[in-house]
Amino acid sequence: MWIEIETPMLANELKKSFLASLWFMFLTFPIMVIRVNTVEKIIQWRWANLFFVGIGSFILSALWRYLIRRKEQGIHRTEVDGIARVTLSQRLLGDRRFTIPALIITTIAALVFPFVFSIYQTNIMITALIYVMLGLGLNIVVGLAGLLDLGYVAFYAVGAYSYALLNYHFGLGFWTVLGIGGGLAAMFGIILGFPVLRLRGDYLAIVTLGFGEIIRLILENWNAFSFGPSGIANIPRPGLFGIDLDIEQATIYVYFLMIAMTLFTIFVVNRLQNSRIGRAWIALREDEVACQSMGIDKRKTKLMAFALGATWAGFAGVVFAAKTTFINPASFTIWESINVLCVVVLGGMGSIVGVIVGAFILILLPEYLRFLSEYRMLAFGTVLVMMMVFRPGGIVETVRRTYQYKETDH
Amino acid sequence: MDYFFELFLGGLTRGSIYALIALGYTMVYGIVQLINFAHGEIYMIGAFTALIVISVLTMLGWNQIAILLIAAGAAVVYSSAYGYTMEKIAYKPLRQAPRLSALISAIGMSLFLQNYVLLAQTSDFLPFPALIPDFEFMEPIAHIIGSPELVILITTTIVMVLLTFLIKFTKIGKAMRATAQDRDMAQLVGVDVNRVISVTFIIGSATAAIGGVLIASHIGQINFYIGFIAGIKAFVAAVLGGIGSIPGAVLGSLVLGWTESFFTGYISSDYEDVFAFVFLVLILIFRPAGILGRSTSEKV
Amino acid sequence: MDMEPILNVKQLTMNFGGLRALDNVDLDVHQGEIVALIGPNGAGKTTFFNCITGIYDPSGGDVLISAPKKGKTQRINGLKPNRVTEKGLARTFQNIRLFHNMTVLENVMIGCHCRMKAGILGAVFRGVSTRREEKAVVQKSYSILEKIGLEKYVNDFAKNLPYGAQRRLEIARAMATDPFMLLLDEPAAGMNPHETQDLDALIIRIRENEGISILLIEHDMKLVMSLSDRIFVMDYGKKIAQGTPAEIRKNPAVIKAYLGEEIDA
Amino acid sequence: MKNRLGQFLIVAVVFAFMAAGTAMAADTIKLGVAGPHSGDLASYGIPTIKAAELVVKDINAKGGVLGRQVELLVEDDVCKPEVATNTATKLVSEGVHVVLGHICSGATKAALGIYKDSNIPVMSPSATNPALTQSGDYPNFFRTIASDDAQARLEVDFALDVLKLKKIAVLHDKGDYGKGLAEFAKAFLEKDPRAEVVFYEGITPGAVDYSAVVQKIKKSGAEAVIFGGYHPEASKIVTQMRKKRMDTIFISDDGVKDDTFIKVAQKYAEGVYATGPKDVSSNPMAIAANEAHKKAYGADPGAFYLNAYSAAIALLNAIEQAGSTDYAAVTNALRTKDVETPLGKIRFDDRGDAIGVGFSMYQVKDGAYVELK
Repeated sequence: MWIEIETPMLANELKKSFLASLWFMFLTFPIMVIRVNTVEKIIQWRWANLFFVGIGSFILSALWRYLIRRKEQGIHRTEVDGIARVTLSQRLLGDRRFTIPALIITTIAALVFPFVFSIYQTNIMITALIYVMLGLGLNIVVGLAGLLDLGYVAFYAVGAYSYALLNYHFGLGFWTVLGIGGGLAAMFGIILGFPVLRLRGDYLAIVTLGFGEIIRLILENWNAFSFGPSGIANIPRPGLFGIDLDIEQATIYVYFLMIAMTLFTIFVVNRLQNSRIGRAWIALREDEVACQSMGIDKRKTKLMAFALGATWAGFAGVVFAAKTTFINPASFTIWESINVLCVVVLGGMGSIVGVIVGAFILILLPEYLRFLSEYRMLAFGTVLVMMMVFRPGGIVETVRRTYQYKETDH
Repeated sequence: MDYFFELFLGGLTRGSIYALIALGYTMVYGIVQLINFAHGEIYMIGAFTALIVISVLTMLGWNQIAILLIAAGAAVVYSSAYGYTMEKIAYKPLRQAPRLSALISAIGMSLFLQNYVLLAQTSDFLPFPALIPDFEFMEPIAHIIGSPELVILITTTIVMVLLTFLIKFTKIGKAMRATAQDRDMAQLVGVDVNRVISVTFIIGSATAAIGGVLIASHIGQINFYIGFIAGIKAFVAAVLGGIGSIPGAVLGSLVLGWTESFFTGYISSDYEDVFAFVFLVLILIFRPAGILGRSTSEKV
Repeated sequence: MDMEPILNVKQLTMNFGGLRALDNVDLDVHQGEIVALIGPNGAGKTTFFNCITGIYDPSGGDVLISAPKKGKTQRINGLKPNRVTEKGLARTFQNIRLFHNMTVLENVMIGCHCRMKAGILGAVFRGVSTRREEKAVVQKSYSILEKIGLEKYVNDFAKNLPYGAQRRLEIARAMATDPFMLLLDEPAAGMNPHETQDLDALIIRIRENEGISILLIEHDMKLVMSLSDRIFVMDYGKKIAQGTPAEIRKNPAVIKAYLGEEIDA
Repeated sequence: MKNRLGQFLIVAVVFAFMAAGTAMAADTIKLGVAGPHSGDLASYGIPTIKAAELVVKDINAKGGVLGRQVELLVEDDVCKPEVATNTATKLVSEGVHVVLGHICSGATKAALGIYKDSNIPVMSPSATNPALTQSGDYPNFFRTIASDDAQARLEVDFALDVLKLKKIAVLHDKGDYGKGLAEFAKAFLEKDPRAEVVFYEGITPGAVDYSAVVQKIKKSGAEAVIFGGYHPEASKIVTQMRKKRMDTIFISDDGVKDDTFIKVAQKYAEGVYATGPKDVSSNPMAIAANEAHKKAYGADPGAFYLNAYSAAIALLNAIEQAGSTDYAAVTNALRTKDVETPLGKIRFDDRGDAIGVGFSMYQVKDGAYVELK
């Protein structure tokens, strides 16, 4: 809808935009206009930038205020009506006329994808699917149980290194290690879970962040164990009954493997979410004290969330190692944890569809934003802020399940 | 014993460097309950602004001391302006939103600012001139503690005392404490919460800028990424001391500095950071709210 | 008739640092009773609840329970809240603590948690027994909502309920844990007279129909006097009186505590 | 629904043919260029693109290779292994014949498997990890830079033969490059009876100070420090050592042989030793290449520019010599035929290392690196 702006208001708007643009010109002046090179002792003046900043911020500030007003009006309307606003995404997801064709199209697209598009596209899609898995796993911890985990990448690393190392030392195959990797990650989840049982919110965040860093630093320093920063190369791709696959076939194989595993993840996570355990997680997120007083074992529930969340990262790690065929600690930095967290929050915490959408946007967008080249991360940061400001609940907000409670009419 | 003493001093310097950044971090957290992930970037912008001003003025052939003062002033003004603007854009619209959303917004801001400086300036390390001269009277002990270290120590102490004074005894400080306790209630009794939060960000950013200039001048080089690394360490230090507590931030920073220094000195620097994090976890197991943090058991 | 009290609190003491919030408080509740705990603000009533339900670990004294049908007396202080709930004591909260972003039905289903068995494998494979259990829990929760009169909200988010309904939902949630005794912390706070009346009837119904005994903290004296079989009065962490509503009404210590010293002077 | 599915399949098949068609119809020689072109390591990758552009422009102007024009396909890998595999598959699916890259060793290792399976020769101007050539895992890999162990060898020999040191501390930055180098240095020192390693540790890059480590070096009584890593850390350590009035000799690597190091450490940089590629400033081809860069881009070339320039020449020359883009023929030509490059006349050994490319020792004298003969 368009908001009517009257003439005195328009003048006011222009004035506000003008002031904003002046402010940003002041703000960006030293860094945008002057470029110093203290090595060569050169100073470059780029006055044109000041002009661009001025024009840009004038337009953006007007747009910004318009969007904020729209958002506030939306909230206001909800309050007046007293009815929770049903978002478009929720409506679509609840409508079978939409979901069934959408599912069919997605299935067909997924099936023909590797045959239609190049191996490069398929490879990116595999990465995106790995992130779907990671996102769904982290969603258990953050989205459902409400435990802010900034060290999720540790479990991913556990999975990846268990495949690389077990294969290197004992020649264990992909399928064997897939189970072991998931199990080991779950174990690490519990190891992390114990000391943080008592911690809340931001304390939890920093400890988990530390845990992630500890794992990475150990992998980096303990050469005898992990081959240190130079990493492990020549990790075999997953085998298919001993058939030798060339790179293209192997990629397609991994792609379908990943599709199957993603479906499996969605299936399991969905079931967990709508079970006794899933409800306990959500209750834990909503109110820890009340949750305990309703007879839920806080420790057990938290540990289960950490373990089950970590398991998926373990699986994803094994696939990652098998797909990349080379791993080193540089792939498991805190930015990776942040990336997965962004997948969850951007997509919509607690929502499976949201996480899937979030993963595709976050992984595919930068890949297809390659034309932006060096402006890529700048754009990414901007998108994160904008998303949160204008849609703090994420792209797809959760729909709570409704139960069939009337067996017989009463 | 000499060795111990030198490690002690090294840890003290390192700790007070962390403290200069952690102070602003903890202050913003205490009042807004937001992990301001981009605080490190404000520190970095302060350092860059100072470097730019210094380069320009040096080229114009100004007097050394005038340059120092103007550069520090510009860094403070610009960092505060960035902090203020950042709050208005990325955090204010999210006051009522889930806290995780605000955290993601902060991460987005951090990424944006890093890349903004990277693109507008350079990805390379730039030499940063030593602003603090080697004092005459420090000469006999210069091999143990240098003049820049001394200045950092003194500045950290002053900033800590000033912040404590500000929060405990001034009118705005009272408003800050009220806002920290209960934002809605503070608003009801006539505290201009928006203004209080803006002022908090401005002061927090100003301390980051002072830190940026001093530390950059001590280390001698900067690039766009220094803020992130320093920010994480300062965050750890603030949590260690009890996030939200001003003396806690300093104590946490010093403890972290000493921990790292002694661990490196007596064991190995290979696992320095691992140890720092393990130490943090241990402290938090026994004191879940940090060393000086009051564990606010929720009212049931 | 079982003569042993189902809840027997002896000399319960709780210290917070130097502050003694509870000082040798005794209290007992018998099967089928409605007992009220009253006292001025800050008397230590909620602390008393917290000590019984495991949220605090009391500094001294005993909390003994004897579930009506099992008959054995157990000491429960120091147990975690969830263990206390499993033993059959369920509570509500003074400051409403519902699971706001869950539906009304789910809130009640959470109450059933500790009476359910399904684990991870059950959740994933959703076998016959799990499905049967889920179905039973949904039915049970729905019937509790009907009893409390909240069935029209069943699929609404808890946070969207009117205030009075939220209070009642807390009671429904607590009932879902199959307690032999309910501890209600100011259930009528913030309710209008009409809602309070309904609450009065509801509490009576719970006792009559479900056989659940009630211990409640309440400031609404009209409600307390009409509902309670017995009343305990606390002030400054000490029990200052106990007796039937008629006795309490006349007790000088109680009058003093409520009206302050100046009346005497 | 069925009808629509049919339409979709038709479109899909058409697309597939088009994709295949474009790959076959081309008759240019495709030279892939991969490396970090964005992000914090971009400054290491971008000079390679410029080198490739200049070489290709030059060769195309002279009629191309085997009479075919050379086409550049430039892809970013941000130095991350997982991105590098995407980059590599993209280049492979676009049908590259040879690849110039990648820049970082980790990314190179991750990508090499993919090129190997597709029989594509790869030449890096900068990946110095020894395993790349020495493990024998990558027969398709070549490089125009000496490997880390050669550098470590030179550092150790210099310390022992020229400086005659007895007690040496080895330090690294825990990174792929620095730690790899330090490990070699340590191993070489331990094998030699003339000196002992009194200290071996890693420091955390980006830390605010290194006083504890410096203190520890002082306590260890080392006469010299061999440091594996980059200049930002090196300048901090050297400055801190000198401020503590330690005159411990500082020997480091190519990552420190950078003018920024001298600018940052200033007076404290004096006397520091660092290894770096042999000085080729008198080679006429190098002079021409640098001139071309200045003319085209108005600035001095960046990191690994000459290595990349030489690699591009070597790759295209090998195709010319082999008479086709056939994998066996091209790799054979690389190994057997000498080629004139800005780095001198080079050829590649069986493992893929360039013969005739090496390192020299430099020392900071009066604020500049000077090659020691």
